[in-house]
Amino acid sequence: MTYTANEMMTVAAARALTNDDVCFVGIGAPSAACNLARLTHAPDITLIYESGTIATRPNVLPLSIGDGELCETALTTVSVPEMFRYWLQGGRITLGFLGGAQIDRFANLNTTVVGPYDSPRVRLPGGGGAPEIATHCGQIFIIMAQGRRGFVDRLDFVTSMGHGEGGDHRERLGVRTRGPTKVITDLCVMEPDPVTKELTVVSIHPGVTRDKIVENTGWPIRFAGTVAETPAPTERELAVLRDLQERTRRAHAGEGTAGEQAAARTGGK
Amino acid sequence: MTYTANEMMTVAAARALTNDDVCFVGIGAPSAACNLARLTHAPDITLIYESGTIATRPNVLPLSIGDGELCETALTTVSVPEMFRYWLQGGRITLGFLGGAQIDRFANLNTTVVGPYDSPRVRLPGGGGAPEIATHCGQIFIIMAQGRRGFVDRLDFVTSMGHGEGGDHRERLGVRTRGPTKVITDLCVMEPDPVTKELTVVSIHPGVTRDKIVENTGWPIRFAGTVAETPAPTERELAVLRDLQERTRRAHAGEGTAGEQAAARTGGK
Amino acid sequence: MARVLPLAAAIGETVRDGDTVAMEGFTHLIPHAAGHEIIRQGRRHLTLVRMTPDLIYDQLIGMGCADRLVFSWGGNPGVGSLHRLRDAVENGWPNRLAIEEHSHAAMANAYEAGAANLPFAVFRGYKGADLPKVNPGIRSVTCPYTGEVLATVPAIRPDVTVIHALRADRAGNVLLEGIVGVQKEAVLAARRAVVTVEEIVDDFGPRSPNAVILPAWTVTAIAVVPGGAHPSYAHGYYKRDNAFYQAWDGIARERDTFLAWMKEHVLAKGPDAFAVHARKAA
Amino acid sequence: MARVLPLAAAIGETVRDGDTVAMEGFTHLIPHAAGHEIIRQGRRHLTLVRMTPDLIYDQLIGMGCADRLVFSWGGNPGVGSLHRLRDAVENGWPNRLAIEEHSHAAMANAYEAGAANLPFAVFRGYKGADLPKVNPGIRSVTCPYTGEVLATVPAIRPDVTVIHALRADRAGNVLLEGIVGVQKEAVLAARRAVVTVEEIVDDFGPRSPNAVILPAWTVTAIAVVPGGAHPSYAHGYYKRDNAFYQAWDGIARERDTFLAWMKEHVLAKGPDAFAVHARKAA
Repeated sequence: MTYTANEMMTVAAARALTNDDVCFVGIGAPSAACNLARLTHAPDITLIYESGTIATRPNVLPLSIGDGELCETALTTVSVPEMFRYWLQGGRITLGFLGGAQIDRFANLNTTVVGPYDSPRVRLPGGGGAPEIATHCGQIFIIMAQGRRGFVDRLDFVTSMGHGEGGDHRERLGVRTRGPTKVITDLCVMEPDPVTKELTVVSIHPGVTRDKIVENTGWPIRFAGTVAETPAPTERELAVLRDLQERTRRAHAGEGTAGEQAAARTGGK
Repeated sequence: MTYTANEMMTVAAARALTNDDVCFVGIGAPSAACNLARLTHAPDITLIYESGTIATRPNVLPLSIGDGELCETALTTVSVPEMFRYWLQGGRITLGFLGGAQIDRFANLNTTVVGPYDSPRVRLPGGGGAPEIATHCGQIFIIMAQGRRGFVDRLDFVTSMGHGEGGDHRERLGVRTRGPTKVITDLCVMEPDPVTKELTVVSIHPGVTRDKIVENTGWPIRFAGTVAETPAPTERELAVLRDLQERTRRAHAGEGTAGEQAAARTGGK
Repeated sequence: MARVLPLAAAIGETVRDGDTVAMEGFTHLIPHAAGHEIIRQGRRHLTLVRMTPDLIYDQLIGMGCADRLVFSWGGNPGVGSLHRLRDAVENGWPNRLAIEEHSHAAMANAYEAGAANLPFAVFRGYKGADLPKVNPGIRSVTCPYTGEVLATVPAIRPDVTVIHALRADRAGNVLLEGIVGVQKEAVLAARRAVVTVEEIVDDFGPRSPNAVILPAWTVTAIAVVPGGAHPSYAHGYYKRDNAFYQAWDGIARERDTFLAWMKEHVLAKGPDAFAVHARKAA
Repeated sequence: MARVLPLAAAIGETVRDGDTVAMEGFTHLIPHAAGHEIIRQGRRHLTLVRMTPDLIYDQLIGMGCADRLVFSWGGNPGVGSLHRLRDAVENGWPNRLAIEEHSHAAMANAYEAGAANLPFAVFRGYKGADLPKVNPGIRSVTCPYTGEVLATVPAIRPDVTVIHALRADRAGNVLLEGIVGVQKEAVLAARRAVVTVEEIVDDFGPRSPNAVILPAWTVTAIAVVPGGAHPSYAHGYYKRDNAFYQAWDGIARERDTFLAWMKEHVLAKGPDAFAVHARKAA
């Protein structure tokens, strides 16, 4: 079965999730990965969206972080202050998903500005929940398509901390959570080195060369001593994912206009 | 129509309430006064109990601060942290009712201990909501039966601040609310002197002598230049109050045992 | 993840000697059956935390389970004193009871801070009151913007919180409704949480999207104890037994009548003794 | 006490030039109709506060209503940039826009502190992040018990908060349900509050005892604007118009297409233009 690089990324992320995880889910690739996990090997995984929806089981993927579908299928929905105080800061979330416009070798992320903060070349949306998701969740997975624009030697702005300057930087700041433990791209899976915390390629997706990864990374990327080949998506994984995406497309098309179908294909925050 | 001193106290308190008040209601005399006001001249008064019930309209008087009746007839019921944070500290309450075991000439109250704090002669229940009710509500009414054991020259413990040491003491502590503006007893109504804040008798209930008030006050009580006679309870006031109390008695008797009827007569916190 | 257990096992596995235990419920949903089980299991040296120590704490204190009490209002609502609490504080019977006393606002904020994983709570409180003179835990911080000095209290982080709720579903999620008090905060502030419930249902069914629900993964153990809040009440199940609150005054006033009552009604009984209160209402 | 007014009067009497205005709604219940009315009334020099500036703030900024923006995530959800916001920040069109940027956690806590009448909020936040370097409002306090240093932000206290809710009753009480966001906090933190609603009902009828309700005495003015959240949505009334969010990218990308659209769809219209969105769903 053929599959896209994006499908490989989503499937690789889904596999890393377990039944016991309580996930703080962002829209787009994280949402697809979390729901794919829920519909395959992790039926009891708990999905939480920052809009306040706890233990939600959407039948179709949401387009925004606060779609009605999320609330209608949730165990319950709490206020946003409660979400950030009792649930995120309260240490109840085992796993957070983040992405960004830029990432560096220590998995710090920038979603704030390209260029100087006071006179930005590009003003990005900003941090949203990321600064505290990055430090309060038990661990962090990052999903990003890999390329030189995003995987940079030096961030213009640290929106959310990964491993900071590396080593024990998190501990030195009094942060007790693990931080980014996996970066899942459309080319490979990286994990921080146990000591230096520098991102290291541990698994390469089928058909991807080391050169391609090097070319698409803005710093001299390191490879682990033993690098695995990511198992290709199984037929079942692809079938469930495509079915979910097709169901999503049909549901949103059913609601209204052609524009809505276009929006469904784009995905929403 | 004859009436008891306790009925006079309740009626006098009820009259001081207005339709626009948002009241933080305690159980017992305050609850009776507030509901009497609601059932007579102030049908739209808002009653809030610290258990979280907002805009409640009990058909019978509650026995505890958290009776089911309060919740069932409320506009909504919030958590106790929300009640103390958004509603009380938030400055949304115009009027708080307090009572105590002891009161002094500046309307400070003691409900904590008789004797030294560390080896009390009598250990009273403690402050509960009073310390913050006393400073966050727009103004405070105090209802207490008058006698030398309660109206004392010096408190053993200041559970909640009235006018402190008098004068501008509240302002000096940064408290911007008015504090106790009325003390309603079974003998009279007192108000703080506009400057010194010492309690001053402004109205004496029918049939009560000045001597009786003096005898029942543990400090040399002051009388205003002009002292009114409290108008006796009207027939309507008495009828509504007694009807409410009879309805309360019947409702609670209907629930169960003779013991419950006894409890209904005692009233509850 | 919540496990459904018999009450004795639920308490036995979660409440240990020396623990800081919060048993909450604001008039409504007070976990009396669980309190009785703690007494039967003979727990000792507990620090008991509760805004309104009620009959349940009078019983625990009178049976010698507690070394310390953290509270903000300790009375028998509408009736008068808690005689066992007073006897412990005034006379040291059956043992000396240390007290840490707060206002309701302080404790509500302290639970809230505990649920939010903060080390302390900030609030406008205690102005002109004597409690800060006798409770060294009441301190202050200065607002970094206005210079205003505000009161602080340490967050409450119990070893175990015990509550009574209306019902759980098969997955172990727990629903509260009505006067919800500080129970959600007390559970989320605690290391372990035990919940007794009136019943377990297949599914909560249609409900407010904003229903007060504790997910199964915030609860350690669930025990089904119909009537388990008696003489407190359970919204929609049974009413508050005001007669019992009244009667308690006579039972608890003297040490011997108290001990006799506890022996007969607690030590010699089990959680199923509470079922009668649930049935009476049905 | 809430007065029921036409939208133009509700906005006219409560929103003034130079005000700090919070228009909240977290994806759900965003008060678009009220935003359009503020634009029509030509308000200027506003400080706009909102966790997630959405199309509604893109429109207000592009029409020159705002001098300053306080926010934590400024994008078109799932689509991309807010072009008018970017044009103001990057190029100063139609005027320079000062920004005060926070994280979601900071703003949620700041609204919560405002509702609780505290001058600031304390939270564990911003560790290792650059925002404190560019936002001098982010400071710290030291825990008086543990010595831990925690982040602080000033409480948000808007001059006026504007929200859209599901319905009001005849007495002027307001009900929200579903994704309730920070709207309750934003209303309680504000001096004045304007609420647009889908409808006014005689009575809310049977509901959860813990329903999210703002009493009439916390609200300044209520305006009935069916469909008033469009292209956002109202739980149980109509769905989010994702197609419009998508289309906005093309409309707002260039100044002239933006101005033409605003002229045709906002300046030349009134609140009744929103009714079609409510009807479409019915």
